[in-house]
Amino acid sequence: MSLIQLEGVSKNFGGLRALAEISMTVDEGKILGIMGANGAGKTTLFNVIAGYLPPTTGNVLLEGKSLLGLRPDQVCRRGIARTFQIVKPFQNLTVMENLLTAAMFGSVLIRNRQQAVAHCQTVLKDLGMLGLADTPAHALTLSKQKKLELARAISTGCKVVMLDEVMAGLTPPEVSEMLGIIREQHHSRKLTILIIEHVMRALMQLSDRIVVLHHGERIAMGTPQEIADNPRVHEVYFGEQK
Amino acid sequence: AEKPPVRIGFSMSQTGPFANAAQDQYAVYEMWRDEVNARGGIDVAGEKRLVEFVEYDNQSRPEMSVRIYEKLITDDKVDLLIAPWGTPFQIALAPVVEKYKFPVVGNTSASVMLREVKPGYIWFPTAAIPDVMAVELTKLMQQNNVKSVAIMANVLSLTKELKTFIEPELKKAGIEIKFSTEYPPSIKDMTPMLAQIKELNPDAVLALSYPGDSVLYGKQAKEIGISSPFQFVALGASAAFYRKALGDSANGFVTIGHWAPDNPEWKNARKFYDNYVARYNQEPDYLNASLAYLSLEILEQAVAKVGLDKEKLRETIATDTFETINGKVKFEGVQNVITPTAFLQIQDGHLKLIWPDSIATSKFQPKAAIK
Amino acid sequence: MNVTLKEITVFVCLILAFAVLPFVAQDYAIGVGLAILMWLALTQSWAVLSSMTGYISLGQVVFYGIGSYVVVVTWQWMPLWLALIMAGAISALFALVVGLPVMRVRGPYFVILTFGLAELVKYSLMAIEAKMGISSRLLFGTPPIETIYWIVLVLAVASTLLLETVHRSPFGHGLRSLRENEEAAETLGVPVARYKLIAFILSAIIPGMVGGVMALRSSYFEATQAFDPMISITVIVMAILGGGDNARGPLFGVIFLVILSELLWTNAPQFYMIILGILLIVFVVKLPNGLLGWYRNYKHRAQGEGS
Amino acid sequence: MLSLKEVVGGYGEVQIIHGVSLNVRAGSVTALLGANGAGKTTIMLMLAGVLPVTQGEVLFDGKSMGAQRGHQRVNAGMVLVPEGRRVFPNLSVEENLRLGGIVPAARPTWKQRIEEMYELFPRLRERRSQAAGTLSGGEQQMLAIARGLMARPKLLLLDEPTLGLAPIMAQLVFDTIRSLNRSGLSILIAEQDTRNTLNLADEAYVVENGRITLHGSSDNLKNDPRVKEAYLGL
Amino acid sequence: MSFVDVFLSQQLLFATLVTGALYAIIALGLNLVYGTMRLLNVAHGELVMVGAYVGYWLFSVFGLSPLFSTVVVAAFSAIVGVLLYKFLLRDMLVRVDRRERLEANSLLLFFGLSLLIQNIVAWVETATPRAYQYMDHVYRFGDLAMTGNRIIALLVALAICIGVTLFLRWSVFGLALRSVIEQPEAARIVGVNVEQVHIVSLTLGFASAGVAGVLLGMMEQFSPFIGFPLAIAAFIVVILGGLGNILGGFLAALLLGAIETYGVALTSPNLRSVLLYGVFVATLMFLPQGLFAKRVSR
Ligand SMILES: Nc1ncnc2c1ncn2[C@@H]1O[C@H](COP(=O)(O)OP(=O)(O)OP(=O)(O)O)[C@@H](O)[C@H]1O
Ligand SMILES: Nc1ncnc2c1ncn2[C@@H]1O[C@H](COP(=O)(O)OP(=O)(O)OP(=O)(O)O)[C@@H](O)[C@H]1O
Ligand SMILES: CC(C)C[C@H](N)C(=O)O
Ligand SMILES: [Mg+2]
Ligand SMILES: [Mg+2]
Repeated sequence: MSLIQLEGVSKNFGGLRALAEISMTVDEGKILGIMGANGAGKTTLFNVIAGYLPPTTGNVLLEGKSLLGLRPDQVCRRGIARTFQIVKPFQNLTVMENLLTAAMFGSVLIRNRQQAVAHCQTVLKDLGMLGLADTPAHALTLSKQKKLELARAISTGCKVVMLDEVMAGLTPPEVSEMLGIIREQHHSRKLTILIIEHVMRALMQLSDRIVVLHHGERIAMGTPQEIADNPRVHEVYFGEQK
Repeated sequence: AEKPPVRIGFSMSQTGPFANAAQDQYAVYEMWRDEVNARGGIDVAGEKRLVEFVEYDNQSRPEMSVRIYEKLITDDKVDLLIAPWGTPFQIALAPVVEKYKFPVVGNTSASVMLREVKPGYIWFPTAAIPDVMAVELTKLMQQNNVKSVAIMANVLSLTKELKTFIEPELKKAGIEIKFSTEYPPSIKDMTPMLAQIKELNPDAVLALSYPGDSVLYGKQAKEIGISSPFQFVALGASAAFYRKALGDSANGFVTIGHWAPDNPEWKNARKFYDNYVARYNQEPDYLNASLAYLSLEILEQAVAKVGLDKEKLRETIATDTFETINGKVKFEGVQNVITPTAFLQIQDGHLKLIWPDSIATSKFQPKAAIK
Repeated sequence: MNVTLKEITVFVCLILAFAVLPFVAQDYAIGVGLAILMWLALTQSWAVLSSMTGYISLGQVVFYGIGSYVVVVTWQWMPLWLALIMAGAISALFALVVGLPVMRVRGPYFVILTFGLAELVKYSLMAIEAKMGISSRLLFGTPPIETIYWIVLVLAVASTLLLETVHRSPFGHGLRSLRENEEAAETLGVPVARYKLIAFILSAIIPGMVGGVMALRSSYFEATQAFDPMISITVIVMAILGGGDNARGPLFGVIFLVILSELLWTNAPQFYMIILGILLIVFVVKLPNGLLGWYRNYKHRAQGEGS
Repeated sequence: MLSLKEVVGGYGEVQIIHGVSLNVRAGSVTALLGANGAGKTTIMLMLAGVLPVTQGEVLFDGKSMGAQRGHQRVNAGMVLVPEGRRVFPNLSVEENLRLGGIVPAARPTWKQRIEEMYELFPRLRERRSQAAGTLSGGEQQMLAIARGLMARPKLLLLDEPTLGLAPIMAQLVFDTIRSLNRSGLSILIAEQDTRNTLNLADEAYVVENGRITLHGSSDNLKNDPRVKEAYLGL
Repeated sequence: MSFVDVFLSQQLLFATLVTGALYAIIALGLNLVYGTMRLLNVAHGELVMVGAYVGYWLFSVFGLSPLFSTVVVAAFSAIVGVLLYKFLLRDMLVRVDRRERLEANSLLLFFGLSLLIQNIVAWVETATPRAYQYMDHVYRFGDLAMTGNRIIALLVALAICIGVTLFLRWSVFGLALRSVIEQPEAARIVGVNVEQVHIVSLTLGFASAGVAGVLLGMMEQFSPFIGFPLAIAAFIVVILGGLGNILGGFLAALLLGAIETYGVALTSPNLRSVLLYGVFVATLMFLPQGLFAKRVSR
């Protein structure tokens, strides 16, 4: 059975249609890449799934059960975590404290502080951030803050994680490192991943399947190879340059 | 060797919302101290000793005032206490002086609640208790052909009580109540009330107001053009600033007060008045200032007789009759049973006692309509 | 994060010091002690909501006032202990009823809303009382200051423990997260609306009871006193003076301000407000991070030099 | 055009930049390369007057910028497009643009300038009265660049201008930078898309741990093995 | 009075306008300080109070018209604002490590300042209430009666409100101000002179508070302790109209003026404060950003 199912999801902002009748499914343990031009509706899609915005029409299901009407914290408890494209760290808390929130309130729900700290330490270690545990979040560079977003999302103990441009602003070697991390987490934690990226190399290498949005509509869906060969995608996304 | 000065303690609303009202009383306290010291000091059972104040600001908060008196008694160990300003403060003081058996003569408080205070160590010389005032005021109006009234009352204790007691009196006297309402102390604009009163055109308007809103009433009644011949404002109009704030339009207002300087039978009344004017360059408040001064006179006379012993002082204050600027004063229970309840009117910029006839210095004059 | 032995010792010593005070001092000193304990109970409770969540309430007095009313109205016919429990319960109930819509409002809007709410309750009660012909009340047979002192001591200790417990619990961690960023906290599973409501209710109970006992301090009662907005402001000023979000900040702030103003009004009665005003301004300039911030800095430096 | 001499600075007591010297020649594109946390953004913020320069000297057009505050630097022609966009979230797109041109030097040509920006990024015209905070990430990035151009700068400081832009938009931004440069604008750019950046730049500096560790023409750097490994991922 | 009478009464309309205009101008000053810089100026009422006293002194000692005093008071308040900024506020506003506690520290600072001002005035002038008569001739037009000073206060307050609104709408300053409200750091980056914006709004805010004080003193009695309720009224207006939204503030002030007259005329004066605070609380519960919040389209 597919883990996540979208049925005709639309979202309007006033007169603007940011999502138009999006239907799709994501199978358990798969990585779905999402691409599309700026303003195509990618982040909006995450917002709808996460319970952040109510869809104008349509339904979102997790394991066959509707998520409609759930608040973001309830969605998170069901096992869907996310990162924010425009980062929202807890500025005055340390990196560890940032993660503790996730561990104490996310779907793992570890209420014992010692255990929660241990849980977060493994996450930090996996992401190579152990050294930053006691740094306050506001002292991190933007790209470190993005990594913090990722660590925080994983720390909730989620089944599904939605990553919104976590690789933006990384140098190519850093992208490679991040790819390794995500793959590793994907395997070790059996995560289902939805990932938005403009870094094509990353998306092509990671995704099992890719869906392409354009002006809120789904214009293509398929394996990375199929998407790479799709002329429509070329036209709206890459421009003349290949 | 020189005897140490007599230390007299009190708390005063020097800051906060009541500070403006408490100033007259405070001015009298200071004047009295200087007068006494100029005479060589206070007579303590035959021995003259200088007077020294120990005073603290209560920030207009009664519970702060309670703490201050506890400190004055137990920490500063003062010889005598005098009263803070106002009903809330003096009532709150009662249990403290009861506990320490320390007599205090109250002054600027007025409320029927005072009678519920357990008699013992505190007394209230005021003659402006609302239930009696209600009766007297009704008589005064009847005598001056008032057939209909409009009442607007501040919900603070004194004026609220006055309203409660006067309404049945008016009905008994056959005076029609055309309009009756209450308003909160925070009032900023009386136009809605006054517009209605103007339309009803009653013979009398009773503005049962506190000092702040008394000025507001005066200004807005003039603007809207209230032309009732009998207009009463409860508190504040007995103070000098009221006439300063309103000028000619203050003339004709009737107000609460049972003292005036020109009654020849009140021995030191004129002297008190003159000294006050000389010192402060303005008239004393005929209500609060005179009450404050007479409470000091009572204390002074009692101390002259029995000295500083608390029990003897209590005994003396509770049983003796005192000669004051407001005539004779004698307490039964907590109350002064001699001074009559009375009213003042502003006439040509001066305050005149117009009721009761026994002490009146002038006759009621209808308030002139404003051009 | 764990409670150290030193902290417990200091805390117990402090309680003992306050506990012996009534036996060794006269009324004035007991009054000062009572003032410290009362403000401590109010400020620690305030911190449970405001320091933890960043929702600065300027209406803490509303609970104090409601509690006062409950005790005053039931004074003649209900035993004090029961009245106090009712005072706490009714304050909490009030918080529960208005909590959801109130806690939706954020930032400066919340600050002024809470102020307005307290005033609204005050004036509504006054209007109702005026309708019933009451404007103030006399209370007969109020308990001696020592009794009041003991009750407030218990409340002050309780509120300190409450704040510390919240501070160390997962609940407190959730509150701190939502203070930093409500949206992010929510996506990480913190039930933001519910937590804010619970914090609001927790911050209401003890002030309700404090208001209840303190109403008995004076035999004269009226609504304007029980709902005096200066109480709310004083609480905030003390918390800011202290700084931080654990129980130590208010403790510093309260003791500092009470003793300072006590020294000032007894020694310079004419000018103490002016001096206090100047000192507050100097304080902001010199110690912008509160007493706790200054203390930490000081300790930090001392350690730095030592090593 | 711009030269930094042994510049030192950071956040409060934390020193991040430990003596950086670099030059941007008039009419050139100069690139700052470096890993995460190297200090590129810190340098940019110091140039814009947001962070203080505690030691060393910044010369712009031959004048020392030490005492010049942020707005004076903008007025003199040095404008930053900050990392993380920093748009005014509750103001409309158009108001954001007008603010970009608020310095006296740019004010007379406001209207015309806004039209030019709309030509450059038609998406912004479509969203002109939308609150900037509700734009998509990429749209906000376009707005930040357009806002920076509004002031008619002589020197544009770009901190990761293509972050979060789709390839087609990123290409547009690079093209735009190139044509702006052709028409005389000097540019200092920090960017992670090292390949495209080096193709565009005349000169480049590599920053590591708050120090310059490598400097040269971009053609040279493209072939430098250290750069290849660390920043091109080859 | 019947329902219809109430609404037709010119007297009530006039009262609404005067009350509303006074609220508007008092709140205007606070909005420029709190709305734009988040300085929790709890001493705002004291500035108004000082304005009233200065007007009184100039009138009773030198016989100067309060209208002239408004200019003196405005200049004086503005200078105080600049000094305050230079010596106390700039650090709080500009230093990054201080901004975090800006609201807390400014509350403490202004609270200290309000104690200071109140008590210095009380010390110099005593707490005795003051009032004076200026232009208190009553003009009658049919059923409508107005004292000269209330007409003048209305006109001056209106002129200032309109002037400031136009200034903020049509000058660059208005836009710069909004950018500083939103994100001071980004404002600096685009070239806004942030300190200048701070100083201008602070001086404008202080000056209008002073002028409001002179107008108030012309009409009502005052004492050193009237400040707090005035500050509260101003906070209510500012929040109701939306923080930093000057025009919204004026409309909110008028609304409160209307409640205070029409609301009271239709119910009971005893309900005045219940109505005022009731409307305020209810509004915020439904519209958490005030009456005129910009609603982001959803
Ligand atoms: N609250 C809102 N009100 C109005 N329009 C909105 C709102 N939120 C998003 N939009 C619009 O919806 C469109 C889709 O936005 P979304 O953030 O989903 O884009 P995106 O695909 O994530 O783009 P990017 O790659 O640039 O991040 C954009 O054009 C944006 O301007
Ligand atoms: N507010 C702050 N307080 C303290 N240190 C900070 C702060 N902001 C950044 N830093 C530190 O400054 C150093 C340099 O950061 P900077 O943002 O300049 O790097 P960068 O080269 O721009 O990196 P990136 O490519 O990730 O944007 C980092 O080590 C970071 O941790
Ligand atoms: C003026 C006094 C006779 C009344 C007193 N001030 C009171 O508050 O009630
Ligand atoms: Mg996006
Ligand atoms: Mg950077």
